[in-house]
Amino acid sequence: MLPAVLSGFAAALVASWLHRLERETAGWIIALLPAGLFLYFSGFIEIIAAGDTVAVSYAWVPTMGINLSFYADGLSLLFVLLISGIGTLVLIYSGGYLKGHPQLGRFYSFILIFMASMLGLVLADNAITLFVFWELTSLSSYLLIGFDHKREGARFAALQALLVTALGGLALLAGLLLLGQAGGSLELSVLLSRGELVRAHPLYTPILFLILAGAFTKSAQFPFHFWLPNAMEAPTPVSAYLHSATMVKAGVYLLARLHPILGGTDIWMYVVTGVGAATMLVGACLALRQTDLKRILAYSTVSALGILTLFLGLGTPAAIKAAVVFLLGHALYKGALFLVAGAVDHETGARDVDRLGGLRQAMPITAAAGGLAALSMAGLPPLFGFIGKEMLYEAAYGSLGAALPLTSAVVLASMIFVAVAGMTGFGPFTGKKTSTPKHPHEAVMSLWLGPMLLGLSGLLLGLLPASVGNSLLSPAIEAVSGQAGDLELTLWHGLNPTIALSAVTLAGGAGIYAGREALRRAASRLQMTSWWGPARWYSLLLDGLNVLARGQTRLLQSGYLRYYLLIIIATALGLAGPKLASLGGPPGLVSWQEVRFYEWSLAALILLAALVAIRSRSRLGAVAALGVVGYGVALVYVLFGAPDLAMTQFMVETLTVILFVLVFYHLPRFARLSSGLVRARDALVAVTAGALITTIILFSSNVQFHPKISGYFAEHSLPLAHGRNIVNVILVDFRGLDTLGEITVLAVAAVGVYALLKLRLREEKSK
Amino acid sequence: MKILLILPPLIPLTAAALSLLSWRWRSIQRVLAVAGTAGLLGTALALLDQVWRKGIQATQVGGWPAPFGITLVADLFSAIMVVLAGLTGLAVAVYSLASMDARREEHGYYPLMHTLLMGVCGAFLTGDLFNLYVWFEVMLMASFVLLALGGERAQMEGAIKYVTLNLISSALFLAAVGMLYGAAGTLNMADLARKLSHVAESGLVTTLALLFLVAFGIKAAVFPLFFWLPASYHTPPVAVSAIFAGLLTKVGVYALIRVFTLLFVQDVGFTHTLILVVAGLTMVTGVLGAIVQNEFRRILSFHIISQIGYMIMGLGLFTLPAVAGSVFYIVHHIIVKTNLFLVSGVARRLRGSYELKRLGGLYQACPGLSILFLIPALSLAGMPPLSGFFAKLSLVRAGLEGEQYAIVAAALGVSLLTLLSMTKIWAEAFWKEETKREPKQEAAIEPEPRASWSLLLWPIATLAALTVAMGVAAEPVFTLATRAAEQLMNPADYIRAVLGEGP
Amino acid sequence: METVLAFVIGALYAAGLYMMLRRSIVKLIIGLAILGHAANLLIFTASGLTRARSPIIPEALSRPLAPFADPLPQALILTAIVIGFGVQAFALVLIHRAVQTGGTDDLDKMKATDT
Amino acid sequence: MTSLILSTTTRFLLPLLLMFSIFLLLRGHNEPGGGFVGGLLAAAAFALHAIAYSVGATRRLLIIDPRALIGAGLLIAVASGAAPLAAGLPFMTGQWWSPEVPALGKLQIGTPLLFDTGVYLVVLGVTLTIILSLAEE
Repeated sequence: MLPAVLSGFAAALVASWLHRLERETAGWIIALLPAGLFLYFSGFIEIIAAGDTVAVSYAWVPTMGINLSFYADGLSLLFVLLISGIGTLVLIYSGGYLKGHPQLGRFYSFILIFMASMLGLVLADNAITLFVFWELTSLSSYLLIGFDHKREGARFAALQALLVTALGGLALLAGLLLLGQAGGSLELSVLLSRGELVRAHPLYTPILFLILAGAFTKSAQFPFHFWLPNAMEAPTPVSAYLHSATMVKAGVYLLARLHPILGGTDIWMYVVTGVGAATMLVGACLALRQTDLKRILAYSTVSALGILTLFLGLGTPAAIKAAVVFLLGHALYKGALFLVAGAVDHETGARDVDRLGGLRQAMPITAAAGGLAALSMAGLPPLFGFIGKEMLYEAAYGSLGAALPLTSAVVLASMIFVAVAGMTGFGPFTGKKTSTPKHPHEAVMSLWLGPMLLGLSGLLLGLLPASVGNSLLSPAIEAVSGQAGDLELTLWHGLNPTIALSAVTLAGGAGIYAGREALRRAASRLQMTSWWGPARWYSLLLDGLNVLARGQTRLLQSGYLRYYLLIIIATALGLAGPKLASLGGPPGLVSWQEVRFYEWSLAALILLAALVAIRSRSRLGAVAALGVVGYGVALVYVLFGAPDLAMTQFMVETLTVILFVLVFYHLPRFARLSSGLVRARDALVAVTAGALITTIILFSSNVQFHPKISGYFAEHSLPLAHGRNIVNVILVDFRGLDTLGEITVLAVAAVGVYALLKLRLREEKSK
Repeated sequence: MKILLILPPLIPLTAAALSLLSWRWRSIQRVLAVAGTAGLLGTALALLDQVWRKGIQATQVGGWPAPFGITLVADLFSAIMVVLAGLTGLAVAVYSLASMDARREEHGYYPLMHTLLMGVCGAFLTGDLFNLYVWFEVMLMASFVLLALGGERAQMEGAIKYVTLNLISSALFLAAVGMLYGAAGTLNMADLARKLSHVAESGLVTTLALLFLVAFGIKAAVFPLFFWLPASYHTPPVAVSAIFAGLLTKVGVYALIRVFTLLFVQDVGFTHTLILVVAGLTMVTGVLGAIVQNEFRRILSFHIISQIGYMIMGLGLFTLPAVAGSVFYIVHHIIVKTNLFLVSGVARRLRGSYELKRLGGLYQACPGLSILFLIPALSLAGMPPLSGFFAKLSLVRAGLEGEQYAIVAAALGVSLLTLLSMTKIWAEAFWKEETKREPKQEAAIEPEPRASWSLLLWPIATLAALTVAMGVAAEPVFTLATRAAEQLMNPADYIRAVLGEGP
Repeated sequence: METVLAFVIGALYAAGLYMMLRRSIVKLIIGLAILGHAANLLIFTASGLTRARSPIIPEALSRPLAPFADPLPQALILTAIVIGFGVQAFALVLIHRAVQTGGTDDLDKMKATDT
Repeated sequence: MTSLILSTTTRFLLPLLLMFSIFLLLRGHNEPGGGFVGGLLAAAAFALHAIAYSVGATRRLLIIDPRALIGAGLLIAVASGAAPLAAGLPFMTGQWWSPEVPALGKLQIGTPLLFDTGVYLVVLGVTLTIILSLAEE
């Protein structure tokens, strides 16, 4: 199974090259891969219908408990077949739709990467592996949505989709890791049997919310739904693929997959059902306001995703059955409708439903495919959409507690679906022929094959529901509900309340369709919704982030070196000061009497010189004062037994002063630049820092944990290192490595001085 | 083969000395640049192999027994860092051949690069606190000159801030070493570790630890001590930026990890919690700084800060998996960040600017380069299955296990913002249509030598391949990082390797 | 004397930092130099002072007469002085060039590279 | 600027100062002194020459570029440290010989002295590079 999952990535590597080789037929050739995968995984149907699962596992990062483990049960298999099946059609379609596009080769690669990521996602057993593929779908969809990358709108939409889904992805990652901690394993197949344990865990609520955040953002649930319609910037085959069967269903897949582990609690039911219901209604209402074919379909997809979430939230056996059946039906007709919309757009150059009409003569096959899909979406028998809708009603009607509001909401959404089906599947083909930017012809075969096959399969499944019901959908339902159950799919349920509801739906839907323009006008008066809608929050959030970032950066990275220094000094004081203060009373001071007079004088001299350096208005004065400080320090070395130090200090100080004079002799006097207040503040900070240093020295000079190691040097300097000047012996022998570093520093300094003085690129250029 | 311990600083030094002798012959210096760094990388790999097989290695320089002489020690962490220094050095050396202008080459660029590597390797390998100071200075001095080499105005302004703030750090470090020696009477880190482990006056030790935290914190560019980095990293030629970005702050991080696992573990509840808070703030401020920027290298520079937060997050959590996460993160980051800077240089050469508004059209014109940018950029943002994902994953996981939810939230949030600013570069420099070039722009700031594209692209491609490999085959790197973390968290082995079975 | 020096060192730190906080680039570097002196003196003081006798082994003896000054900090300071000299020389030329290219010694006017 | 007195004095002083600097280098192991101080003194001697004559004259007198002195000094230092590696000893392990030299008696010659000579050369080269470059400014 692993090669099957990864084959898409491998194919992505060669797709571009293949396209260069075979410009005309590359799409057909590449489509062989998903077609092969479809056949390969069809072979699993029998095994899984018999109640078995297929699993493989390879160690990936065992240290972290990450395995490349895959696991196919009914739920995975349903998704896998949709992904590979629709993937085949989409690849063929792309070859026609983007014919002649200079970057078609890259497009194939991205689609293949996307497909492989989806396959990995739905087959993954290990939670981290699942997450890896999850993120890969976000990433490849970013590249696909932004495929038309020269337009700013496409870039914006791609980024929006990526940010929203990645935000949820990060929550998901945290949630999965916590789930692993709570359940003691990262393998989903193991966790499935540990639902009790997880639900009783104190971290259950945070885990649930984190994972739901991931699922809801990915599946465009309210209030994260706004990215999906914007993602219609993508070329139509991408929209068809990502937004009918695959990417946006990943969140639904996750909910279904984790239902046995996390579901069944009150909090699950309220949150998931609530969000699903809100999404269903918001999506349906917003769909009515659109006139762009693809945007209508996009909002109706949002609504459909809401329906799926809603029923997974209910979690009753009937609800789960309904959700799974609806999922399949929706994937088939929505994929077909998107592809039809693309074909219409491709042939006419228009996507506005008000400007399209009467295309059935020019595009009979496309019209037939669109009609089939629309009938299924409208839920008319004998199409598969009808069965799905009936089951939704049944489950809603049968739900305890909230049957009435729930059923009415679902009926309302379904009515709008009927209208949407009319607008997208019938409207463009019926009525008066309109003039369009391009003169319409029937699309080429690669463009009508996909929608036709999808539309026909909706019809076929509607006529023979039992075949697919028993072998494919039953195992899926079992996987979601976590218990065995049987599914008897039939087209005709007899005369019962749901049939009545269907009739009402159809009538209402027809009414909405007829009155759609009036409704749209009414809705456009409510234009303000977009002002407070979540898309607005998104941009507000980004703007706010920018403002915050700008303010913070201006404050911190101000460009003023003295502020940097102040902050650093203040940090050191703020950290070390309190700690030092907490050490207790002042350290015992040594007696002052032992300090000799000349030592007092020396100290005074150093301090005086430092003061002069600060106060001096002339540069030379300041430099001379610095020299005096240096000589004073050298005298300290003389007094306390360090002749080598003193000698070096004297020479270095002299040389430094000479260098200072060489560099500065021609510069003017200091100007007093800071105000008195600033100087007082700086003085306060500086004195505090000095006081801190003094205190630490007083503390540490009274403390001696251990005898020093220097006795060794005195002992061995002469006999082993052949030198009487111990300091020198340390420098060239005991610690010669320090000296090696030291002379390297000197060498580099010399190179630096030389280069700075001799190499002046800007000036050279201006000459 | 104890000689392997001294070679990492010695090879660059020899190469530097020979380059100084052949001052007038640029071609010899160029050969030495590649030979020296390749030799360094080879030695480093041999050293890593030896430490992996035989455990922590130590040698007493000058033959004087520890703790009296200077000890060089290589545990796995050190060895890994030396390998990374060699790798970065080689990549940048090859890249420099094609990107460095002749005038800078004539004025000491290559010897400076060697001494920089020498200082870095010395810092990674030394077992002596004062010797660490010396290596820091070697590295700093070389970086000062590299930063200023060329004498352009922006370079001068950046260099002044860089030099001043780093010298403050050095002065603080030196003072702290002096006081520590005054109190504990030794400089050998293993010896210090042993002596500090049973000390009554832990308050004083903690105060000194805080001084070290500030001193190394400045070098590592953590909040709120990072100012020198964004002020300077975008001013020198790109090869210099790249090696700085890869290595310099990481030496600070290395030092922090070293002293806060080996020496200052008396009051973990205080010091390491403090480090954790600093880590969080560093991540957030860094990434916010990046969001504001509109210039390729400035964005990358602020991200360095942000990533430093991740590296010390593991130290702050102070558990075995967390420290392993830090080690993994460092490995990942050095490779990726160096590479991104190298890519920015190619973009600059193609379009004549680092300003995003003047870039564009690279996706259409150079699909290969686009991939070579996307790999490190997405890795930086922690996208699977690249190295950055596993780096982030291990830290997040360690944070969750340690129930430090705030830092985990920060780490995840910051990775989203990192993604935001990487996609900003992508959208502006690659996706966007090429902007019309102004004629003025053609007059590039540096004189461009004749392009030799393969010299530019090979290092980038190799580093990108490593990024992918570290993700797809994360297990070996993880095992390595975990073993390294085990050594760090159990200093007894380190102390024994240096001092033998002493009291 | 340690106590007196502790105060001297503290004062030198204060003086150095105060000068570094000025806007003039020349004061900045003088401040840095003072800071360097202070750090060296700190090492010298923190490891204990001994009057007069230097760590040199007299002729005909095999080890110095106790008490003698601790040679190790002396060696460390020597290294630090030399390094400081190199850094100082480079920094001097650096600010010289900065003043030349920027046309000012006011640090507040050197902030173009930050934002 | 060149005064006759200064230039004449320098002519005598230069060799004297150089010899003294070498003396400082050699005795450094036993008395205050050493490579660093010696190198500085030698550099001061050449600086004096540069003041007395001209920078160009000093460069001609030196024959080799001071930067080459830096490289050579570093190489000597490295070589002195690396020599014991050949014998399988750690880097910088001191190696000593005590040859009898007529008139001087028994001498102690060792790699640490060689190392200090490297220091001397580096310091000389560095200081000269800095001073001469600045003087040419």
